[in-house]
Amino acid sequence: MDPEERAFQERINAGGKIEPKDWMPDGYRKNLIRQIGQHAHSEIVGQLPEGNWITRAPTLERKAILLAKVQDEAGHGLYLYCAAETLGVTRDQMTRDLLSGKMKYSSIFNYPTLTWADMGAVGWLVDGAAIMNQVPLQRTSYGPYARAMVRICKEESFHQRQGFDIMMKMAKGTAAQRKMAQDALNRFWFPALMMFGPSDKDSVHSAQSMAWKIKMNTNDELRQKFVDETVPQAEYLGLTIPDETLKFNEETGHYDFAEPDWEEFFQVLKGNGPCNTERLAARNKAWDEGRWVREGLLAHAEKKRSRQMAAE
Amino acid sequence: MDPEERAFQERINAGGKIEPKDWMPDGYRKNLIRQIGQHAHSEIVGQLPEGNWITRAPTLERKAILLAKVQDEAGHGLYLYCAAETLGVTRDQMTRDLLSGKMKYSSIFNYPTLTWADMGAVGWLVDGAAIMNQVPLQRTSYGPYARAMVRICKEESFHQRQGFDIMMKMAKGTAAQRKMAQDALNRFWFPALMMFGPSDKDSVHSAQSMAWKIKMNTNDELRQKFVDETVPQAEYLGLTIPDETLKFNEETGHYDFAEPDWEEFFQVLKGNGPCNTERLAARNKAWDEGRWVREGLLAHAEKKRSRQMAAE
Amino acid sequence: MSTDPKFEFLCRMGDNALVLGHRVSEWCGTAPVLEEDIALANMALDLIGQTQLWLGMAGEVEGAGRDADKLAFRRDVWDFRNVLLVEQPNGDFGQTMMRQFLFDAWHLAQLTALIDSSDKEIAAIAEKSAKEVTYHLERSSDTVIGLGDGTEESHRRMQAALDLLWPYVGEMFLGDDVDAAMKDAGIAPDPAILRAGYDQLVRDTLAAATLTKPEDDFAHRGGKSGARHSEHLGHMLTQMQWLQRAYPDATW
Amino acid sequence: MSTDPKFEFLCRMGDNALVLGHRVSEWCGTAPVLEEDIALANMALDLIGQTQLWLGMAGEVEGAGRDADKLAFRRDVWDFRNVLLVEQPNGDFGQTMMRQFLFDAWHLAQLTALIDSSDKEIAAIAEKSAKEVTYHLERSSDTVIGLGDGTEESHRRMQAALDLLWPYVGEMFLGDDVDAAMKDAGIAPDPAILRAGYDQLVRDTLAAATLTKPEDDFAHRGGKSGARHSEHLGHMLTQMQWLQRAYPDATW
Repeated sequence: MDPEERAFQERINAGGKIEPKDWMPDGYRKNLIRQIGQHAHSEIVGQLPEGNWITRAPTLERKAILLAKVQDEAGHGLYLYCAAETLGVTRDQMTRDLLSGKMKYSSIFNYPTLTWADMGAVGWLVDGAAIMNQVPLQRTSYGPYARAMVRICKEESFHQRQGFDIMMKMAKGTAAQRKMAQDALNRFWFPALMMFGPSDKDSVHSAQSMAWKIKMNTNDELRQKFVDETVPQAEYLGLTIPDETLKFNEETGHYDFAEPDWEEFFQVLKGNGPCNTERLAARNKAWDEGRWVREGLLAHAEKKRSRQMAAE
Repeated sequence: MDPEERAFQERINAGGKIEPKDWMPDGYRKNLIRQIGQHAHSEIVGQLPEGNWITRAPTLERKAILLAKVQDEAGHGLYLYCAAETLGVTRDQMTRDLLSGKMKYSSIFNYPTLTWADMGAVGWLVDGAAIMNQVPLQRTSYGPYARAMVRICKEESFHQRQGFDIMMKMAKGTAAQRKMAQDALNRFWFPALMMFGPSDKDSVHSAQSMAWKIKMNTNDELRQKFVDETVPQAEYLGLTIPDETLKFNEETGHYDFAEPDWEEFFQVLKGNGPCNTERLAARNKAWDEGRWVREGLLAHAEKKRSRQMAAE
Repeated sequence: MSTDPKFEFLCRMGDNALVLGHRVSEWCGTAPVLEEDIALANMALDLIGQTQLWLGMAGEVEGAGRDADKLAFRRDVWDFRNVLLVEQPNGDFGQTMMRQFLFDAWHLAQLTALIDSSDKEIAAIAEKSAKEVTYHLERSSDTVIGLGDGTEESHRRMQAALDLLWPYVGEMFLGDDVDAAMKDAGIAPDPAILRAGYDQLVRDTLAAATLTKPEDDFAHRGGKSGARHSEHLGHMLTQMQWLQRAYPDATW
Repeated sequence: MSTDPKFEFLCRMGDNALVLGHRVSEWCGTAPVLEEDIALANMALDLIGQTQLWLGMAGEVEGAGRDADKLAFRRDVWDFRNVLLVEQPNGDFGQTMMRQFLFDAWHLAQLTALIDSSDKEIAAIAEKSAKEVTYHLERSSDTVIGLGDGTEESHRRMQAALDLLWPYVGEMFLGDDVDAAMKDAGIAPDPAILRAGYDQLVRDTLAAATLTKPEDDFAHRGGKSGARHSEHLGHMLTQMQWLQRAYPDATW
């Protein structure tokens, strides 16, 4: 390790923040761009499964809450793109990489939302899992990223409560609503567990990322924490987690649970999730059909500028 | 009148049929192309307001009946285009004239279908009015047209009965269904009366067309006949015709009734009906988006032909 | 008139907000740029909030136990009282923004007049809403100008949107018995008096946008009276009302 | 298995016909040529008729008083048992015809096998349906060939349709407990045994169409078990079931 690198690492070890103008190793920059960009893309693509139910929301209040939530996600996307831009990449470039399939987004959004209870399950489980990942990132070493995460986490935990509230209404509702709630839990449980990524022993970037504090906990730690927090919530709702092996382990003080189907996880990563094709197609369509708008507004701004210059 | 024309008119007067290869006056040909083409276009555009409810039909049987009806309309369009083609115009040319707005279709199809009861009202009133117009045309002087009308009339009267059957189910149904039925009658009554065209004194082509037997009755005669037949049917259904002046006239033996709003009629003709823009847009979209299909199938047919020739 | 004119009037205000809010919310996640996604959601949220106020008050005036949700999710097309303009489909982004501008310009004038309503509750709703709609109009007119005076393509699309939607403008200014009753009670203005100011604003905006107002002022009608909506509204309701219709006994 | 496998099986046959018939009927009045409008309507009509037979029988087997209409119009997504392929959106005409071909080829093989079913009623429905589907397959394969081997554009579009839909083919051949029970009872074939003939037919047709079968045979699943449909089905139901949901007490 050369002296520059050593100083960098020591600063991180001491709990200092790295800021955009500071020197940083190429790998740190690249990894952060990948990680923040992927997170930003997840917020953007994540609008789609919930957007799918906005026009079918059952009450005006539920529609407003859901719409505000999806709007927050767009806002999170915006903060995160800004954070990534401080690392020398443009939002346009990242968007192109998303649309071409070169950059990824969280696989969870390749699962479909099929009933209103899914709006509850997404909030409760998906946002819940996201928060597990994100709360420690408020202490991440890169300043702009850490600050974006502070804002995001505040809103996400609000979303999670809203999701749980939907689940509660469903679980305590009519027989059909209870059935919907259970069905949603059945479909989202394992995909939510997958959100923490494969077991650490199979994870590529982990060790270096943890040293750099752009990853704060191992995947397995976070997954266990999520299970431990979620199981009692499911019990409270009167819903059954679709895992017959699930059991509290008195010795460890944690729940033992079944691993998700990692073969499915890798298929989804490869593009074979239930909705990969549709999600990317939807984003591409929005982008392509919006081109004339972006070009039109740009042309107008330029005309305006040159008219002003001519007048001066 | 020159001798050829005189002989032509005498043949018509004697009840003879004119066939495609017979001599005919230019005006006769032109008028027929206009009339048959317009009728064909009406069948085609007429698919749209009913097509609007196929995906919302309330039972499997109702869906099948409605779909079969719309399919019949496409079939009628086909017969009529064929009849018009015997006069030396192509279907493609007529289609282009429809799509550019040069040729007309029946104004009734510029009214929207807003509830399931409209499927009843369209069958009962619109097909009912169409039959009034078409039954006499089975005796029209132009052979191919007369023969097309024979086939069409048989199916149309079947459609009318189906429409009446829907109205009956609605009128004898729940309070909401009765309300729908009455609302449909309210919206379709005057537009149906308009289907016979303005009063004969204001009609341009009438006298010559009647002499040529391509028009068999005056507009007012047919309208009166329609009212006389329809009023008792409405009474049978327990529905109220939206005309406070409607009254049986003991002296004439006919119903007296209010004229439709001819200002509205001319606005619809001009393109200002509730759905003119949408109907033409829908037809243009279907035609434009179908271009690659037509071209593809044509190219394949040519490839096949040349492969066969090469093989011979 | 079969029903209370005040109830009718409140439904008109509420249904305009409900239907346009729904249309705008259909854009969710598919706007041309992220900032527009956020702005469209904001507008939809404002309109949903206004819906709750207007229809909530309508339900109280009616006194038949229907709240805003019941009115929004359990009426069929013929009971809707929104103008035809707001139920027209989104089309492309330009068509959506043109519809928004043509409505906002009327909406703000109407709300501004309603601030002086003899009915204090209506005046209060109008005051709150007018603040939001001031911002809507600012955005929609800016966008109409930006895209009208943008590229050749954006200009062409905006002119097409204007030509398509102009026949739906007139309905907002046509008065009927309900409007007469509202005017007599000092509750709402005669719709016709809003026209001159509207025309002026539209003229200025279209001039800046280099767009040409269609010559024909023919006006479709049938939305605000409920006599004849377009075919689009029914399709919107199949989505909007689905859950309430499928599970009438549930609470959400 | 929570329900009677025969009921499940009949729902699968019926829901395939119901959902595909609905999709095809969405084309009404908007096909590329008049003759196609008529042909598509014919196909939809056949499928609706088959739906009535399969779901009618399902209702009888269930014995809970549900007839074909109740099953079609009053179940929510999770109770539907059609394969994912048939609920995919129409896309362009090429995508519609590719979906049709990929389904028809399986459908005819399945129906042909069902003619030998130990259940006489199923055999009778299959025999009637097989005649109709023979004609469907003839048309859809001709169209796939004609458009695949047509212009450059039509070839490109058909290849894109094939690439898009191929991942939905596998599900038709995946067996489960329901299929095993049907096979044991001599009611229906093991789905897997239909694959070889299907692949042969598809290979020949795609060759004539100058199209290339995707290499990856990955198969989406979740439709025929009902475990996870696509998002499209729910949207279809909002339209399909609207009237029955909005007016549950009416007869039509």
